[in-house]
Amino acid sequence: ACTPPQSGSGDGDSETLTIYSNSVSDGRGEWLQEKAAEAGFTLQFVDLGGGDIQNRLLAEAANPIADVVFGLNNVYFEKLRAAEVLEAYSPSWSGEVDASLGDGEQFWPIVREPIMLITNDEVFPGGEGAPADWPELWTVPEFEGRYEVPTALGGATTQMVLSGILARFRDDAGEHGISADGWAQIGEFFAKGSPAVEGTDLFARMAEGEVDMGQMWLAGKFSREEEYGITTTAISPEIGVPYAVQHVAKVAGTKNAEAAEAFIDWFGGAELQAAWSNEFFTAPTNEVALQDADQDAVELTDSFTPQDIDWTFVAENLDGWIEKIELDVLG
Amino acid sequence: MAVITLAVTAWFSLAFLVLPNLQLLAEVFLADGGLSTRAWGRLLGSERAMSSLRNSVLLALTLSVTVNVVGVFVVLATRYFALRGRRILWLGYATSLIYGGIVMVAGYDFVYGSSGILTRLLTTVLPFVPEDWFVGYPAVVFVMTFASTGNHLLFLNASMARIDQQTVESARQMGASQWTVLRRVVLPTLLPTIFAVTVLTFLGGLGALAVPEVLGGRDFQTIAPMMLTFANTPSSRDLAAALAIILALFTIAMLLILNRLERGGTYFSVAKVSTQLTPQKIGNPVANAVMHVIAYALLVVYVLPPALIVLFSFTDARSISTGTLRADSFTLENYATALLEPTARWPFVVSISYSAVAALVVILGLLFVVRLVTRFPRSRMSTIVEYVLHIPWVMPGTMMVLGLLLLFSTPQGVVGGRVLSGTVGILAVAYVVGKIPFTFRLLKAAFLGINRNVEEAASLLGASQLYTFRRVILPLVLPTAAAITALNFNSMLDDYDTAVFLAHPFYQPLGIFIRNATSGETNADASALVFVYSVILMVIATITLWLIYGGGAARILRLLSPRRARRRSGDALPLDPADQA
Amino acid sequence: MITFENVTVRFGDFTALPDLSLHVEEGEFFTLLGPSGCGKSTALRTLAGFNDPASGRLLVDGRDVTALPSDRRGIGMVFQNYALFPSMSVRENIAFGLKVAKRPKDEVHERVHEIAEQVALTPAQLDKGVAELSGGQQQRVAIARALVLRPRILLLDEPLSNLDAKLRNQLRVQLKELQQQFGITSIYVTHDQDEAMSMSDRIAVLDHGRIEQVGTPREVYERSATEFVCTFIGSVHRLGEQAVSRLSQLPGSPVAEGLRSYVRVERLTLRERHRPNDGRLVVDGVVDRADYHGYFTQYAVRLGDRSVSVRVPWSATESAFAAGDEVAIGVAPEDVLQYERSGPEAGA
Amino acid sequence: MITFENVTVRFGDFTALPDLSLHVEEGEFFTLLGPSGCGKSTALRTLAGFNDPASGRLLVDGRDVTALPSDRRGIGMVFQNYALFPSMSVRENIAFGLKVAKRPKDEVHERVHEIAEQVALTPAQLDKGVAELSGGQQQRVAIARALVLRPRILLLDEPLSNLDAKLRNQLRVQLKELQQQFGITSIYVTHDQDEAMSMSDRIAVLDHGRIEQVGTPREVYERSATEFVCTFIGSVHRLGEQAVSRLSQLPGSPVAEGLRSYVRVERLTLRERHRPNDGRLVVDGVVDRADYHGYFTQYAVRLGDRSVSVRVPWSATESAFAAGDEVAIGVAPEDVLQYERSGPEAGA
Ligand SMILES: Nc1ncnc2c1ncn2[C@@H]1O[C@H](COP(=O)(O)OP(=O)(O)OP(=O)(O)O)[C@@H](O)[C@H]1O
Ligand SMILES: Nc1ncnc2c1ncn2[C@@H]1O[C@H](COP(=O)(O)OP(=O)(O)OP(=O)(O)O)[C@@H](O)[C@H]1O
Ligand SMILES: [Mg+2]
Ligand SMILES: [Mg+2]
Repeated sequence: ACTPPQSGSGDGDSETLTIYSNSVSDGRGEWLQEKAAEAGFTLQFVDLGGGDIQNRLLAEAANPIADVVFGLNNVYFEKLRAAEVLEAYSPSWSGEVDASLGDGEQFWPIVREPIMLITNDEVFPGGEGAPADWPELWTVPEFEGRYEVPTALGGATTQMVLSGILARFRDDAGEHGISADGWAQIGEFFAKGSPAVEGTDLFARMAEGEVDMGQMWLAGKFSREEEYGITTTAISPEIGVPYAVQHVAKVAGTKNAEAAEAFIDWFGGAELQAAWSNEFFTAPTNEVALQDADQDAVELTDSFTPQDIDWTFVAENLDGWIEKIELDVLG
Repeated sequence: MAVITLAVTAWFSLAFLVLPNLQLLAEVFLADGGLSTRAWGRLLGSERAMSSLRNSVLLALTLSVTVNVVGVFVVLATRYFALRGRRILWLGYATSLIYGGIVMVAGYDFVYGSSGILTRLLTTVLPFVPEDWFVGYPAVVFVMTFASTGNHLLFLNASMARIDQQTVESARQMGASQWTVLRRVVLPTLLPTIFAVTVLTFLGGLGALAVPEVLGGRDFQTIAPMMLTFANTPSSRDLAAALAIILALFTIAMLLILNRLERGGTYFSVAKVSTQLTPQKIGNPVANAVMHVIAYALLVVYVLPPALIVLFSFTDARSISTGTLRADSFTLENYATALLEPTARWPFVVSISYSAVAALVVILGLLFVVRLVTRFPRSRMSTIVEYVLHIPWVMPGTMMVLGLLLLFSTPQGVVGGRVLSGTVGILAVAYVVGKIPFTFRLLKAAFLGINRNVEEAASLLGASQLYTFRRVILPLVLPTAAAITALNFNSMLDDYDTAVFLAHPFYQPLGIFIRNATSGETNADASALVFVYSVILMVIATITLWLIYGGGAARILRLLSPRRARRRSGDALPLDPADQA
Repeated sequence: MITFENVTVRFGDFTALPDLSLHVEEGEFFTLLGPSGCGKSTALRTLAGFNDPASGRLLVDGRDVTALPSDRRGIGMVFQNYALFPSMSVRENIAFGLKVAKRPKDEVHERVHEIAEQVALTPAQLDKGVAELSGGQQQRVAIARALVLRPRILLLDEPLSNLDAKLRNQLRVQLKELQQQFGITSIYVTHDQDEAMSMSDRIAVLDHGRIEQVGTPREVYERSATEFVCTFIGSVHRLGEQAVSRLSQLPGSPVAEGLRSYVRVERLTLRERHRPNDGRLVVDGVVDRADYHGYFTQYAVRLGDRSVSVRVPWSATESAFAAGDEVAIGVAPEDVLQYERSGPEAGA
Repeated sequence: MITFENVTVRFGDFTALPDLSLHVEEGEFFTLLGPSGCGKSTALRTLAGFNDPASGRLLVDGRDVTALPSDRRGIGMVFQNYALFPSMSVRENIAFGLKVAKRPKDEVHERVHEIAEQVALTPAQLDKGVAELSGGQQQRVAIARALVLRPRILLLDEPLSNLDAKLRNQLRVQLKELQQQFGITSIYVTHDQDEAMSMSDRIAVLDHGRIEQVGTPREVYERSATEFVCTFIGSVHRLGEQAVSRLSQLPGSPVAEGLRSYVRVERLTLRERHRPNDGRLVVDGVVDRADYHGYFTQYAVRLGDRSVSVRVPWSATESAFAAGDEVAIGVAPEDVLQYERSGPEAGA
């Protein structure tokens, strides 16, 4: 057991692609490796959270280790792009996706997923009496203390939720591009919520009756409902919900540029994306793949309206928002 | 040898302690060509930051007291006094050494939390007690106190073994009560070790993350989570650095005070030949009974949480989160998932290798450095070395690591013009760096307990520095060195924060693997898996401790080399009370 | 006052004291004398309560203290390895017992200074750490620490072994004075015969944990009960069979034949040859070497193939000899000590 | 062979050795004698390389070793506090140096046993831990550990202080033999005059880190260069002005008036009154106390309001006195030692 299970012959192996991703857990990595092997790629994943991948890529800029990165959302990719970590590449399937989801140059969309507010059906049967949109949480007195608010702001889901709320109060003259009212609102959001408990899942708390609602992403909702034996309903606000769109990109300075490009072409292609969707309940962005994709996943994903968010604006300001929330809002 | 040690220390410190941090600090503070002072204003203006900071300092100070009280008691119960069942007590108290973090909090939650055993008991007997009574400052202090006494158990025990029995006897015989002997004769001799563990405790309090996060409630949040967020947010790193500098000031103040107190004292036995301390009988029957009662009450406090963790690791996520057990709660599925996963073995191999290598390198290297520093305690060189080696304690881990990564992703003259990031070695370097202060501090305490004459005698007999060191000094500091190695090894096994940035793609350690399997962002709720991995880590940690304290290593060594088979009372690690039985 | 009643002390399978019985009177200055490793320290430590006897009882004032913890036996002790408290200054070491006894500050201060002066420690030394003292100074701290408490019973384990003759004499006198002044019952361990002789009321000679003789210094020296005692204390010369036989034939001689016979070297006389013999056995010899010892000279005298050492005190009336001088050694029959052939071979 | 050249050693502001100069010849047995705390150990430790001199040089064989690390000075040492390795058995302690020198196993074994026998350690004791030994046994381990290496230079810091007279004599002889046999240059620290007198080729008397006199034992004893040496070595009696004046008037007397004058106590004669005076000064007195010391008796004799102690060796021809006896003390003028009033007050 003294050689790594997936390595070829070690460092700089031209056959092996090093891929940074936050979406290869839950068996996705193994599945992909297998498929890739059939297609002639040897893959090695570095499986980290979105923020960690971003930080690692930034720090390694001078001597990149990764060849390809995928799975992060717009915000991260915007920041990576700004730091000139990525390299432009137009995949063979670039015409099959809505290029505006990405930047149309360096990173390209593969999967999209809504980030939602879910409510416990036991408390709000069939959504009865549940809030219709996020602001009701802190404006309607009955909900005070009944919804979970995040305490650690590093998570991708949390950042999407915050972006979804704050983006409504864009004011280029305001602090970090947000109006004073926006800051007051977000303050209320945190003040009236029930802080998340580290190590205890939202669903565990809902099962216990400690809270009745909180943030969740699509796939997470279904696996947890099963685990805790409770059913939930996702709110579908008029303004829409933030979509986390996962992208793929080639890392600037990769030593395996050719293989990386070939991989991206294969990975984002209709065939694999459809298979991925069927396997992992996702909605691909590749329009060609949609037909063969898991229709439930696509349908559910499409049942929400995408919130209109300027992701470049978010990427520019998100760090400032988090800093301000940490310092001045939480407490 | 001194010269070589000094040269290596200087090079290593420059390359891996000073430059990376300078690089990072420059990056964060010299943002726009000038020195940025933005961070200070932001922090001072933030009520939350200030109150968190206050809480952290308060916690650190409180723990410095409470942990010493409990820790000293624990050591007395297992090593100093002849209590019944000292071995059991030791094993029970030692459980705090094999687990930590969020799982430990969960363990305490099973006892004291809103649906915990004790809470249910309390609320039945005293209905007015609220379910969530176990929250805030007292709860945090309580849990962290018991969690932090492991250092006492190992290191104070080791120094206790070097006290000259006859000094205790002579004090007794001058009419001093057991209590007076303890307070006036025994404890003062242990001061370097007490100081060292106090520094550890203090830092542990300053950097407390999981416990206050979960148990602190709204009123008692500490600074560490905020620092972590800032350190991970590129544009806010100046805040993290500023906070680090503030904490560093507290730490340096603490170190200065303790170093001052420590200097000039004599902590080795001045007896011609000192006799080893044997456990003292407690004369007063009432005191004896009280001592036993407290000792065993503490045993329950110590053992219940980990016991419940083991128990709950065989249940599903729901039982864990609600703290309730039903007949159908039990499952082996989690273990199956954790152990049968085909790729699961490799991270264990990687982690154990990294931990072992780093633990050995750091202890071996620092043995030389500490010897140098304690040989020339008043030289300027020693002072500088000492403070430089403490850098990793005052920089937040993430920043340290990022500094390394940033610096070494371009060719650096200081390492022969090589690029280190992306190599297998850099993670090992980071591990070594991270363990330096802890190792340094405790080793220093151990060295202060050695009478210089012994070393002199060896050198006159022709022994080289190295030989003297190996055959004379080492056996004397071995108990401490072994304890440090064990703790270092165990603490690196599940490291995530360092590995996340530095791990080579092919050699990713366990921490990353566990985090991936169990993080809140995976689709399935994996809190049950967290328990399973914790239990597996507890098993590894226990094996490590057994190797070192239970005589396991000695047994294995004996098999390997019969020449060393005979163990003298002196080389035996006197930490395990069974040795004295 | 102090009684050892069949006390047995073991370390593992090694029996350090097999069945020791001993009685020390109130106010007595009692000395344990014996070869290194014979169990002197063990006996003291057992009395002080640091070794548990495997069997037997210890009585103090008729009270059984065998099970009493050491701090309640009211015994002071000076340890052979000093057992100073390393983390305390000299002053704190000495004041320790007084502070424990909660004496007022002024008194503590005064008594510490008083005793320090008596053991010749300067005020400057009082504030040093004990590791900064010389060996002899450390020993004096150990003495001061025990004496300052004026215990009723004082155990001293070679308290003067690291001191120079002058200080040693001075402290001997002081110890003895204190002992008499306060009526302290003392048990003293020393390897120094002189000390034992001059200070003790009685001496117990130990060998391998067993008592060979208990008696006054004079008894022990002049009427050594066993061959061991005779050869251990002072220097003796073993007489050959021929010499014994000739001595037994002198008029009025108490010397018997067939026993092991010794004479103390200082009782041997060294004269020029052909002087009158005063009723002694006289043997001719030649001086081999003369070792100057200040107030006496030790001569090695060759008698045929044997060498005998003779200690001649300085005396104005007798002349000194040099190597090569022809001399006569004389032995008076009443100076001969005789023993059954019981013990193992013991040379002079 | 060994030279201290203006060596100064300080501990903080305390100067333990101010400007020490000393020369020891090859093969010499050189003794440092002086009161406790005078700097004897400091001098040895400095030579061994454990104290850095603030100024001055140390030469061995003409080579400057001041900056040489101690393991390369080729010096053996017996430490005053033994400095045994606590984690090793007795055997390992003794074998340490041989193992360092990578001697073959058999040789190590043999030499350890040989030296152990010489210092009277049994094979059973060899396998004990050092803390399990008696004080004297520990000291013997320390001696064995240094001797087993047969160093060219050997420093001995009170190596026999914890041993009984018999063993002490035996080891003295062995030390001296080894020293002569292998031509080991030795510097010996002892507080025992006898030892110093009988073993040394030369003695240096130290006080407060300064050398008072260097000379052969006889020179130091009989022609003490300073008042300090005179009073430190042996026991002296200080003569009153009246006595000195009377002594100076005796026919042919070398005694001068106006100087501090001493006489060694053993040179005082104690007689019944009214016996002829042999050209001595005779003073009448009464015996106060007689302390029996075996081969001599120490008398405290009252002369008016002063008390004088007189040491009378055992002698068959002179009778013993008891307390209350009327006696006469005699002083011969040639036994008087005289000094300028230079040093501080030093009583007899
Ligand atoms: N480490 C030290 N720090 C300060 N002072 C010291 C130190 N070591 C020794 N001294 C002082 O230096 C003086 C000389 O000490 P040294 O040990 O040489 O005496 P010594 O002649 O060997 O006496 P002894 O016969 O009592 O052993 C003493 O007054 C002692 O207090
Ligand atoms: N802790 C121990 N374990 C084993 N044996 C011991 C222990 N302590 C003493 N002994 C042995 O018991 C015997 C008596 O020791 P003790 O210390 O009483 O001798 P002592 O008469 O004081 O000798 P010394 O004059 O050398 O100090 C010695 O042979 C010693 O080796
Ligand atoms: Mg002893
Ligand atoms: Mg000394």
